[in-house]
Amino acid sequence: MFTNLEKCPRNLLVCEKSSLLNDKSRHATHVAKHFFNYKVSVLIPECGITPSGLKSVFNSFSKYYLLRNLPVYKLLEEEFLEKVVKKGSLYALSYKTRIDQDNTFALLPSGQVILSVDKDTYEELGLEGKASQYNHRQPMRYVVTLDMTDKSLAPGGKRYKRVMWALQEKVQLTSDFLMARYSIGGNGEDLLQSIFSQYSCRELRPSMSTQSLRDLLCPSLDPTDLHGDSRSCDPLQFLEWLGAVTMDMSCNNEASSFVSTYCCPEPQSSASQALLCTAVGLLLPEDIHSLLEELRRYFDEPRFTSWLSVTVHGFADSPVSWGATEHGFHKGGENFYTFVLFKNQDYWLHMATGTNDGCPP
Amino acid sequence: MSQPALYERLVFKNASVYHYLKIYLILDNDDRKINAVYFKQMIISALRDLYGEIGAAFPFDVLKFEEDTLTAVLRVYNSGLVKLWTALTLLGSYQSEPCAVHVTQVSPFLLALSGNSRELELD
Amino acid sequence: MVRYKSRYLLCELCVSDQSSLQLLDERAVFAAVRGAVSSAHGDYGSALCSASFAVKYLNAHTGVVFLRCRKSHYRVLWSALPFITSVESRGQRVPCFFNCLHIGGTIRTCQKFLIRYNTQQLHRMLRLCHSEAERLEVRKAVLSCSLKSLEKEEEAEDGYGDEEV
Amino acid sequence: MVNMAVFIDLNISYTADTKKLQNIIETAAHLGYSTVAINHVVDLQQKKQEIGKPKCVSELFDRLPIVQGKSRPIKVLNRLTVVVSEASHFRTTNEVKSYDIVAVFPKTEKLFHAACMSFDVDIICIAVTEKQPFYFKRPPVNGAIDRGVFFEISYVAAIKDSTLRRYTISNALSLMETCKGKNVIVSSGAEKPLELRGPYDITNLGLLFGLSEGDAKAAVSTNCRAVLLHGETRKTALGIIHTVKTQPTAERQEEEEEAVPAVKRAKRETL
Repeated sequence: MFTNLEKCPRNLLVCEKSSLLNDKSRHATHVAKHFFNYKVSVLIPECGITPSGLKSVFNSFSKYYLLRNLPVYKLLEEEFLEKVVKKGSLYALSYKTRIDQDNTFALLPSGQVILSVDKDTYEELGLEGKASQYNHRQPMRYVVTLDMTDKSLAPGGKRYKRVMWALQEKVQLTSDFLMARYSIGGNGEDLLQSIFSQYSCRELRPSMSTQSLRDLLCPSLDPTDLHGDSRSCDPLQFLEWLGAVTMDMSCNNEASSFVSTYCCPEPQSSASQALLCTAVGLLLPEDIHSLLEELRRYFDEPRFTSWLSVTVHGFADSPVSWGATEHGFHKGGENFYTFVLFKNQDYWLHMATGTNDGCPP
Repeated sequence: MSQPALYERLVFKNASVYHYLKIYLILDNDDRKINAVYFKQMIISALRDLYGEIGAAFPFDVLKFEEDTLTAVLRVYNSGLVKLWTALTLLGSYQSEPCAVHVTQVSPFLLALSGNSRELELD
Repeated sequence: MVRYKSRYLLCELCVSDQSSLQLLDERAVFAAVRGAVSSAHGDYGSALCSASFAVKYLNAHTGVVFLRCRKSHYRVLWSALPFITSVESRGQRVPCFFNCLHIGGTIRTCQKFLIRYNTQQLHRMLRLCHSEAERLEVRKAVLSCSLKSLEKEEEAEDGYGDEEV
Repeated sequence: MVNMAVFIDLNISYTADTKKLQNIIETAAHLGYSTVAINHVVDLQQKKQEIGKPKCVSELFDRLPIVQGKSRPIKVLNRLTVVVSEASHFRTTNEVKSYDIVAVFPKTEKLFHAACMSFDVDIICIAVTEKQPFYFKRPPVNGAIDRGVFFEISYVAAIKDSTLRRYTISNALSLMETCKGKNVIVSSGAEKPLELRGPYDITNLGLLFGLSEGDAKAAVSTNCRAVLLHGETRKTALGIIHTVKTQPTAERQEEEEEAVPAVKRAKRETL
């Protein structure tokens, strides 16, 4: 009747099916390209106690830091670039800034600095950038991308000086930052602290939690039937179920029930228990990768379940989702992906984004 | 052992038929208790006030309701999202006592409601 | 000045007892329709319909009613009409229902339709007539309105495309 | 500096009850509003009503509440709304100038026309507690849009009462027919914390008032910012003279940039 009230914003879901044994499998790239992860949750049906391997991977997740009032130009200083950024695997994202309201900054491990700023700041900065894709009537937000690995931005150069001048003297952009660096030995972290010693810097660890679920209905999944024609449920139904289980909702309602009619999708089977492990914080793609590797090995021993799932949520206010694809916030800044790993090393990967976001890779 | 799976890629655009809302209710009177059935009844009557018998005739589900925190997760068909949301916004009283409903998150994916980075508090 | 496009709904009030039509007035119909919109579409529907909603004409003999509303929201009004089961007037409840005959963009197209419709009705009545006097009466009536309608048709040829049902 | 697309509620009803006022502002901060304006309403038709100096915000809070999800405190401004039923009621006095924002609520079509075309105000209020007593005509509405004056719809009446809700929606829709969603702000008018709603809720509510998704979001963010800029201009002698705080190191180029009167900037950005 009220057609103008029946529209709703767009969303995208990309599903891939492949095998971890495939040489060309892109799962590692997809994980590595999703830079800013906020939460990971692992669901293993028919599992009672946390496997020791899983526990140790969770415990080895990199620490991250909360830096207060850090001027943005500090990320571009020569010492920092040489000692940290160029070594790779450094992630920094402004904290408590909202991509649809505030100036938001990110440093990608590729050495790119992304400044997503409002129009006033952009004009004052005088740096070259482009209008955000998600503007209304008139551009009000601009994205400046500085590739610090690019020769033209080499310290000492004309462009570099101009950028530093703009950020130091024209507009003193500062923000709280979440920062983390992946290093195998674990010595890179002290380096961060020493460089930013003059700023308030708190060391944080991702917070973990484990939950045991009892007597639940699980959808039966068949690795060959990604589309959900008969042997599995369709991807959307599966993701909905996963959400319902993660948030502890009742999945066994009658169609005539008043409060909720939600039911676990068919085909289904009942599981006596399931394990749900989550970690929250600034999680590094490298750590997610080792988590996946560990979970692969879960099927080395005989198990009751034929699949398990890993869901990774991105930061809603990050200026990028996958790679350097611009990310925005319309009604919700959802960007997440879910791996379903099967016994035979096949996997499904579901990648979802909301309205102001590009298509997942 | 079967062969490793062949690569397959599917793209779904606007495929989700539902939207999910995470909401919380504030009652002026802290002592008042409300359960899921009354809660849903309250929303239905808010919808009926704003859109009438025809306009409000669409189903929605209260997937979860926590009585102690008065938070809930709703599921609604896409076509009913705006109507449900506006009705919640304009809801001003419950049993003639002032109340307010705030929507914390909206998404076409239920899973997204379980990982909202805007809830991250490190202080 | 902005011209707001309107829609005119030509309806027939059907009652079991023709004489009860005499009880109705425009105000009563207005209230009944507004009440129906309110219960069918709530506050929002009422708000949509309230702009330029009016009962333009009511014929207490034939039960013909002209309703006007904004073109953009006429469906809201239209869909509420079937839910009217009675009209309250002068303290009396008149059971009735609305039969929507035609929806047009101008009063003229509706009027033209009404004439054609009435002619048809008269033709039908002609067959049912018993006495010669009655027959003559009806014939006269048919003739009078068809003449008028021809005149109108020539005048309003361009406005013809406006109607929509 | 007012940040660009932050959420703003330009209508928090003033009450002498300080505790209550604090409560509302705290709630607004909690809901994610970065700036609010306390609204002092003066109806000049009533005797003994006169425009006083605004309350100092610093009297209200020792420390302003922190905006939810951010690390900075909420910004509180003062706003004056003059209800006029006769043209002589509205005069720009020094008291008026001491408010950050000035709004006018014209009661008649003639006054609406005057408010749109000539009154030195930032906001024109749209009736929400009665059926719109006159039509919105294109010329005055366009005039107001050209002058950078904004139309305000407040939603508190729609929360409180079913009849008022109809008026609110109906009046808003008839405004939209004329202004096409341009230069509209949506504000609360809240007198109690429970009457406030979150910015995303209001963005969605805007659809009910006939705004598009983008216009609805602008109505609680960018358009409100334009109002504040317009308010600054009004204070500074029609925007011809604009005092700028320039840093000693600032370049000439920057001065030129800043020297654009706020009214122009406001206009440029909201069109």
